[in-house]
Amino acid sequence: MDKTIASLREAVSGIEDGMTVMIGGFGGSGAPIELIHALIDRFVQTGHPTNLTVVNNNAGNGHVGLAALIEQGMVSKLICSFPRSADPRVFTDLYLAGKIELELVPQGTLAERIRAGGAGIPAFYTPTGYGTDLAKGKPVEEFEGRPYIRERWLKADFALVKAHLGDTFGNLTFNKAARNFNPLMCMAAQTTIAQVSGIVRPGDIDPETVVTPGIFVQGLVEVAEPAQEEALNRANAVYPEFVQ
Amino acid sequence: MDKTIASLREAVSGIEDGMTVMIGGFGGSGAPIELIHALIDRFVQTGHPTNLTVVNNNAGNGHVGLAALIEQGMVSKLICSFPRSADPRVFTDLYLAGKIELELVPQGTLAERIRAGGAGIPAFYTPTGYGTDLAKGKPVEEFEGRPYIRERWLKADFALVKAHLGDTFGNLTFNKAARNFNPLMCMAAQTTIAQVSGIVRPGDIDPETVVTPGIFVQGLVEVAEPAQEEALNRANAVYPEFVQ
Amino acid sequence: MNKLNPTQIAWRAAQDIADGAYVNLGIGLPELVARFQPPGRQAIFHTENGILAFGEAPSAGQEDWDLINAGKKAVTLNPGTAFFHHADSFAMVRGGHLDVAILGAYEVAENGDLANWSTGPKGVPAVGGAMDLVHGAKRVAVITGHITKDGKAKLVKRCTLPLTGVQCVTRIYTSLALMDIEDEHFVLREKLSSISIDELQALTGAELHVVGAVADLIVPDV
Amino acid sequence: MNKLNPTQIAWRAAQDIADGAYVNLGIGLPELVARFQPPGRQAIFHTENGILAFGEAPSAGQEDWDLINAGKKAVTLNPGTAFFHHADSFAMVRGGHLDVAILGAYEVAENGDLANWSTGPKGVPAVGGAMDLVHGAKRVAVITGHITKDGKAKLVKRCTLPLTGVQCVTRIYTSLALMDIEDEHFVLREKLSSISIDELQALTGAELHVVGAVADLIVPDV
Repeated sequence: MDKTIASLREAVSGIEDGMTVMIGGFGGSGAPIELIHALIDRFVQTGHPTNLTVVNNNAGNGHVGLAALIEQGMVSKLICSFPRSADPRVFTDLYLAGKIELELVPQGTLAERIRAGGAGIPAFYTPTGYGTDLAKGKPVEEFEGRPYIRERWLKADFALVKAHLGDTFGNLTFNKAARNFNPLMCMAAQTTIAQVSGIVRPGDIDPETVVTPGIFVQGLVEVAEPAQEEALNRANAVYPEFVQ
Repeated sequence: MDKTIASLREAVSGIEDGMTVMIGGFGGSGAPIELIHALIDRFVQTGHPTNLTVVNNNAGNGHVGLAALIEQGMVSKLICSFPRSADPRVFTDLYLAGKIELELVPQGTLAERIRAGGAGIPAFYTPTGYGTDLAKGKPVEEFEGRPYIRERWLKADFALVKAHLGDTFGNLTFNKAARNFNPLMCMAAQTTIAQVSGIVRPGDIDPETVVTPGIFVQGLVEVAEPAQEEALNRANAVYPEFVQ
Repeated sequence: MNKLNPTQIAWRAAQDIADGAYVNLGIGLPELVARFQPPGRQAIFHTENGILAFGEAPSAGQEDWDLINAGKKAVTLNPGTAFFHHADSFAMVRGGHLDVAILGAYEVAENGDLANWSTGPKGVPAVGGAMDLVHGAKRVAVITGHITKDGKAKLVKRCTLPLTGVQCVTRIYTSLALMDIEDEHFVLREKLSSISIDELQALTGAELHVVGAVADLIVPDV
Repeated sequence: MNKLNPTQIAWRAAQDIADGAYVNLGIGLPELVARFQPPGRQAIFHTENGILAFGEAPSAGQEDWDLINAGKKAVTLNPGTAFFHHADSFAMVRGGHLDVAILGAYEVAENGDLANWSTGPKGVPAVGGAMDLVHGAKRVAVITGHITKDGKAKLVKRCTLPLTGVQCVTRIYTSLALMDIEDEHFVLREKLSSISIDELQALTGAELHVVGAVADLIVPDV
């Protein structure tokens, strides 16, 4: 059993029109830029996939990564907690023009809904959002004298995540705060593809330090020196690069 | 800030009559034997604490650890998934005599209820147990055509857990499968006391390998060479040792 | 009567496990399945208490009592092992991440109901992770003797013992036959050549359906 | 009018943080609180994106963009740091494990309602972790200018902007005063000596209650 995928292109080849795709990261930290760009490459060449529902904490920054995916018009709906960034123009313009749908979810509820999707919990109660506009239409129930709202699980067809090391069984480690939503999304998708800085043999990762056990990962692709969204944005990068 | 507690005796001094105490471990693996025995010592000397509700996966084995706590008559109710073991006589006899109450919970539901208690989720839905005797009286709801039952969080006044290393901030690592319920119970108790094989300085545990962040731990006590329940039982140990 | 021994039933069940499958084996008889992975296939075994990809039992005296399986027996590590806590372990179970769970049974009903945790109100009830597994794994199979020691049917129309789960079992490996559960019926797939369908039916508490060919259940001496 | 600058408001808020407290600081103005831990006290700072016990900003050019806070600013590591994923991070928040959350505000009502995430239906709404923090931390405090830039009250009878949480704020640090919320009232605890209670009341959108002594709000030049 070896979950290695030979190329980024192959890694994203199963994503079809209309699918729900979870994309890891918090801002640029832990964002799988190369997987996202591979998906854009496919779209530029084939016109697919499009009409995607994307789950991410944010809505992209600048003109690379998630912002570039949105800029291509591939995303019809975004489920996120914070669609603002240093340069959120791509999303903002489409949203204000009514060309992209937004489901705004409090950050902790977003994390918990994704975990619930991965853990087989179809619904749970949370105090978060009670009495606010974001609770509208959601069932309310009191437990021990305190009101809570009911939230539903969130699942996806694919998760694209960025990890640090992965062994061929799919066991993953992450780098510092680049962990964030990535391990949760690995749990909640039918198919999880992880880009990793290095693919190692089973046994090379200390079993005590595995953060995402391989059962949650279906494919691994090596990107030895991944780009950082912040660095790209500071260099005013745009993806795809404009080719004359 | 240093969460070190000087002695086992002091570590268990806050546990009062009638409290709910979560005790980590799965069988003997990860069971905080020395903390349990310190609690028994206090009971033998003072008659307290008693009338405890204990949450554990099992119901003890032989005459040490949890079994010894039950044998002393300190436990009025046990919440567990599997009250059987190689030598379950202590619990079995009391249960069949109607002297201890049992709340039987499927193992995954037990784990999830404890996590929910720690995570501020008062209730959640699970497929586990639907249509069985253990679902009696629990609300049923259908999601996407499938029936689920609603389960409530589980919280405790104290958690007694066994970890491997702990730094003085309370960050913990565990040894192999001795992890089991321990990290969850750390989250779900008002006060968590961890016995650890070694107390180290902040920074001595790689932040990537912390399993339980210190925010979930209120006190640490060092037990450099902890006993293993299985080894004690193979030696036919009884606690407290019979003193003439 | 000619019948398979428990190890042989386990061998047959092992033949249906695909390469790379994530598998949970119930305590006792199902644990034997791990011994018979077909050549060229590597299954990854999950244990409720927080290990993936554990290995065989250590030799006596080499036990590490922090490294045990759900049956509280000592195991060893294989390359690629991961440790995790109980909530993550049952996220794997409940969340549909296991490919197959193979469990023992007191009774299996033709509608897929399983009873394997309680023999009734007497004694001390204990459930463990069985109720989670039956509603979590993608495929729930049972391995069991075809009848009880005192000759009663274990494959029944409706379970009489307390249920572990409703409509959850899809395949049954017994000492005499292999059956699938489809549309709330036992569908006979394989049987020992030494027993006729009528004889098998007489030992089964609900109707055996035959859809297409019934293959011989052939198992080596193990 | 004599008033505290934002850094001074943050200084005052920092004085109420106990040794060993676990603290979440909102993006922007609240982040300044971390600079002013009183001598001999050590708070542990939590950031939603999965770090406990992080340290100050690195110098320019030394940023590690995998080591950022909830405001997406680069931070550094302190001894005793722990990393964790977002579900564990918000288990800390929602589960009541944080001792205090210090947040900014558009409006705070006398019943403790907070509005700090949306200025109305125009533009792009964004909520982040604020709604989780207000119902999770043991104590929720607000630091804010006492009035808006155009002179309107931020402390009001009822919030007019979309709520972040109901009845969640218990202490407010402003540029002019320190108030607790008790029994759905603003209770004045400290004020600048240069302003009278009547003057302060005129700048406040709901009644200021005085229960016992009102101390001078004394803050160093920071």
